[in-house]
Amino acid sequence: MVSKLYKNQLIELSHNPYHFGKPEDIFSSKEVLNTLCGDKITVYQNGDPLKAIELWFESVSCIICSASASILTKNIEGMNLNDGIEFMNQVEASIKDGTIRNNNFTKDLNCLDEIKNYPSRTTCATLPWTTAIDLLK
Amino acid sequence: MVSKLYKNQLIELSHNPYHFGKPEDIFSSKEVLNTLCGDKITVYQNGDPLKAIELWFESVSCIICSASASILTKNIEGMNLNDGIEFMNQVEASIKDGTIRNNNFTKDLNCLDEIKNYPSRTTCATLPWTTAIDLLK
Amino acid sequence: MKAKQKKAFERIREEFPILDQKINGEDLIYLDNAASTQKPKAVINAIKDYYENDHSNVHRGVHTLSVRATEAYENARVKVTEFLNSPNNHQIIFTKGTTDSINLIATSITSLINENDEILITAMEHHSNIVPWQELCKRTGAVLKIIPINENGEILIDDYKDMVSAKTKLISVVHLSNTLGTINPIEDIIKIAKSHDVITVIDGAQAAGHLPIDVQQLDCDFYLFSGHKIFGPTGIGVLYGKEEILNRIDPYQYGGEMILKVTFEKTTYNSLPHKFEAGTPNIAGAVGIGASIDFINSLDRDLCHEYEMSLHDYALNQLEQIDGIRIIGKSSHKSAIISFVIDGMHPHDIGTIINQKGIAVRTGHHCTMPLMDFYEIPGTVRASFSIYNNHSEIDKLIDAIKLAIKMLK
Amino acid sequence: MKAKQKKAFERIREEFPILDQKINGEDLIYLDNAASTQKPKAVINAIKDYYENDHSNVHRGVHTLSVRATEAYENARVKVTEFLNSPNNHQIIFTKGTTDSINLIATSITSLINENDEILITAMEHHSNIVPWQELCKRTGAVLKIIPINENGEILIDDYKDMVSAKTKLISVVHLSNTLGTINPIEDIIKIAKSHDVITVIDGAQAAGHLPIDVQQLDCDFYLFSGHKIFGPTGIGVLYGKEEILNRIDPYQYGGEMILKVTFEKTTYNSLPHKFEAGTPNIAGAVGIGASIDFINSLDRDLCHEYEMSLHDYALNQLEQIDGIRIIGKSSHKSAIISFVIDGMHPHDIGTIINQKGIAVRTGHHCTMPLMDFYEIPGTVRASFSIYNNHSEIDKLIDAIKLAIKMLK
Ligand SMILES: Cc1ncc(COP(=O)(O)O)c(C=O)c1O
Ligand SMILES: Cc1ncc(COP(=O)(O)O)c(C=O)c1O
Repeated sequence: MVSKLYKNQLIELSHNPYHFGKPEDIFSSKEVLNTLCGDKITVYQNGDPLKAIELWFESVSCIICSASASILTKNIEGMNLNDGIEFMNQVEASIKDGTIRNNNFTKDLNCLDEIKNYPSRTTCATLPWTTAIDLLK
Repeated sequence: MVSKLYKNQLIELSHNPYHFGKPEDIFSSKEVLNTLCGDKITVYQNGDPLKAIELWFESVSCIICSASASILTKNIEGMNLNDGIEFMNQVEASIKDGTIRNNNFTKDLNCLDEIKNYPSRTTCATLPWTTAIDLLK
Repeated sequence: MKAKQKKAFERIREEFPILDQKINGEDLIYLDNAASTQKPKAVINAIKDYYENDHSNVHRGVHTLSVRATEAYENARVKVTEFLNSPNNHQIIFTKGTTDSINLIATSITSLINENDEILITAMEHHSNIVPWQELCKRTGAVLKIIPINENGEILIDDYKDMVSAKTKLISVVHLSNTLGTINPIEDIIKIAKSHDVITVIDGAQAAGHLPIDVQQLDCDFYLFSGHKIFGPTGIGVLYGKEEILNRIDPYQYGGEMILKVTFEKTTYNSLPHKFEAGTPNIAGAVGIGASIDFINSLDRDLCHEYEMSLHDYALNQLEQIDGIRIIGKSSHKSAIISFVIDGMHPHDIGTIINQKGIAVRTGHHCTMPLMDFYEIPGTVRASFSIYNNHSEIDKLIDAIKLAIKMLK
Repeated sequence: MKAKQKKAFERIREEFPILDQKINGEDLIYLDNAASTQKPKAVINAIKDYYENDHSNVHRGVHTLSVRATEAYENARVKVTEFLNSPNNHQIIFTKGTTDSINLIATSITSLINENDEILITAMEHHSNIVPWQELCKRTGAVLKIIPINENGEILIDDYKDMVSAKTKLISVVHLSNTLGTINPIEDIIKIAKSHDVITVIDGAQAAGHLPIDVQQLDCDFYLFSGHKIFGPTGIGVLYGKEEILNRIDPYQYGGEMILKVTFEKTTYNSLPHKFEAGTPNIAGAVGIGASIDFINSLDRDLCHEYEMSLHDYALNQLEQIDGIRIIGKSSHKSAIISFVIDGMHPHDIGTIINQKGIAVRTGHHCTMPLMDFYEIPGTVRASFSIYNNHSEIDKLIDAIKLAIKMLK
């Protein structure tokens, strides 16, 4: 059922996304288009790149993409570079495989699990993660 | 039946075509390829263009085309320009329509009648006529 | 429209096997007809029959199957000739689709275009009618100019008149906009172009299935459309061109069929239409497009248009009552396509939710990104209607949209 | 070949509905397989099923039919990937056919070719593998060189070695000659080319249906073939390319699908394979070629080859006993294609007469005019065999040829 995908939690997140907007001390940024629909997301790395990761984002995008970006910026906060990249790679792969729940991610990632039933929307969910990986690598 | 098409008369004609070869006093000539198969025919106008028509031909072609060319050079011989072109236009149209027998052509043209049952071969029969019309016009 | 006539359209629906299925447990409601139409049995069977009885390679063959395949292929050309009222069969070129047709023109015409020549398109074109011209301009140094539109989605004809000049070499315009539903006044546009000796290209991808086309009356130089949008198969399209210009432009692809004689030193090209049809053609595709034209000819086209517009009006009326909705494309001369956005909601989310109710609409930029930029939106939800749709499907569409709004609020 | 195995091939014949018919009152004997193969039920039904259940436009759509159509289309790509052992799905581009594939390469590679660069082809190429290169040479000032063949119809490899040099930019060679039946030693040809950094293009139009292809083992840059010659539909073909070179060459056609972002100022292209697939693709065609690959995979390909060659040998043996016959193409490494001429008789006349007996052979130049010039003949009669042919059909072919000779003498 589609209501499983569009859970309140996801919609809430997309309405009040975490770290949405341009941060003050941009170290680097990456803008990417969703090849599927032309939607746009920009991920910003804020502050000293040698310190713990802090990401922000701006996007013109659907709920799935915005919520996924919000989950990303929230979860990655404070990780170091290597852990952060490993984590993002894991999440990206798990969204594609539909194995989010099989991992020991924090609970707020579970709302990305249902996307496995919507193959045309997978990219919407993975886009923030692939963009951030590209940005930080 | 295919034996109706490949009548002895037609095969004979193709083996001993009338006015086959380069004439001595070429006034003009036209070489044309059969778009269907790449076969080639050259029609020559011999002698004084103000006098009665005399056509010759050379070809690398199938029996249908060679015999048809032979019938052409034989029948056109001695006509004046206007009559000749009218005659050739009539024959060409009749081959295409399959109405050779409905016209008052000389009997030797009748062997081109059967071609109507072989749409892939129509061009083989009409090629000498269209080439000659182009040449004389 | 009379009840009896509406009833007739119910019977048409039965011609389309695909429509008789459930999606997510609900009856399929297919409102994505501007992207691609569904196929009636007659088209599917024509393709099947062709392969089961007559297939062979065309032209050049003397055996019976080859003759039959050639006849099947060339008969399809005759059908297209009549469909467009082309003066000749050989002015009909079979291509892969509208995109292929436009690329053919934009490439083959290269040698006729000079630096600083101007090429006009409009602000509402499909990417297929933008990018090939951008590339032509890159190659030749010509300049691409964009005829503006108004908020309603109508071409500004006065601006167009001002833009057209001795420098203008070619104009390419969509007949019926796939995003806005606007039917452009191409008769006027062509007339103005002709008075300046401008080559006219009409993108009929959307129009051919909905409006009667008469290329001689239109007097355009080129007219293009795709099989898959007129109830025909994928992989086949049409390019109509005036004889004089088809003879003047270069071949597009090279190979078998399009040659008269090949030596390693020199190659002579074949006459129309073969000059533009290199290689083994899509024979079954041509047979299919022929069958789709027969299907269209079996219908009362005026009545079809009236029926589709009754669906359009019925839907539009209800949509306009929804809070926060904005209709994109309000031309006074429209076809049965409705694009809209809803405040604060992304088209994809709406599309995904209403698909749960079995409803297929298209969401996104519809390959008209510059048009999205003009309206400052990322995309729209687009419902496009065909003769097999009905009024109760629209009621369900409206309900589903309301549900989506509730979920996404 | 064992009788039991032969029997198995009789069953294969039943898979092909078209074969069960009379032509001029006689059983159809289809020996024109090099021009186009017939289609098994599985292929015809796959196309029918697609249109009856899953059709929609692909990509970009979020509704169920669009997802299904996209999956059907992309699954076909996966099947081709495995069929050719391509390292990646995105190295498989769907085209209209071999001719389209070659034109794509010859156009998109233009910017990599300079004046006086040399392009090599062989004396036995199909027009589709000649004319696009002639045109590329015209455009760029490059020089087309022809690798000679011997009387048997074999490439002179030593001459080739002498011709290849630092100037050589590209070589395009047919894998299996449609006229001669010669299977060229493309492994060696590619190795030699690679040692000179020459781009290698293999025309696999005839080979793909008869020989197992492994593009990684071959190490060619491009490999091309057509659906309609491997039991698949018309209007669909394949271009395999190495990733590096596909990224380096320009797009071929412009429009929807192949773009990432379009503004009137600037357009950004999409990644592989989309970069080369502008417009709505031939979705049903892709589904059909996928089904034809499944069909081929269901067969023992070695056994098929052995069976076809047993037909070839059986026919050749009897043909050689006919007075005045001349076999064109006597390579020691051949596929099941036999071309021949008969003294003083035109191939078309022979073809027309044996068609009376229900036999379909191809007659003419087979789109290899320069090869006809080499043999100084206007054309040949060509019998080409497939797995659904049988030995008694060959007996009838021989009888019919003898009859034709009698009639034409
Ligand atoms: C060797 C060869 N190359 C190329 C082609 C062209 O293939 P298509 O006509 O399918 O584009 C053919 C088919 O006739 C062929 O036999
Ligand atoms: C207005 C318009 N032009 C061109 C095209 C391209 O057609 P195709 O994708 O069939 O090549 C389309 C279809 O999407 C269209 O709607």
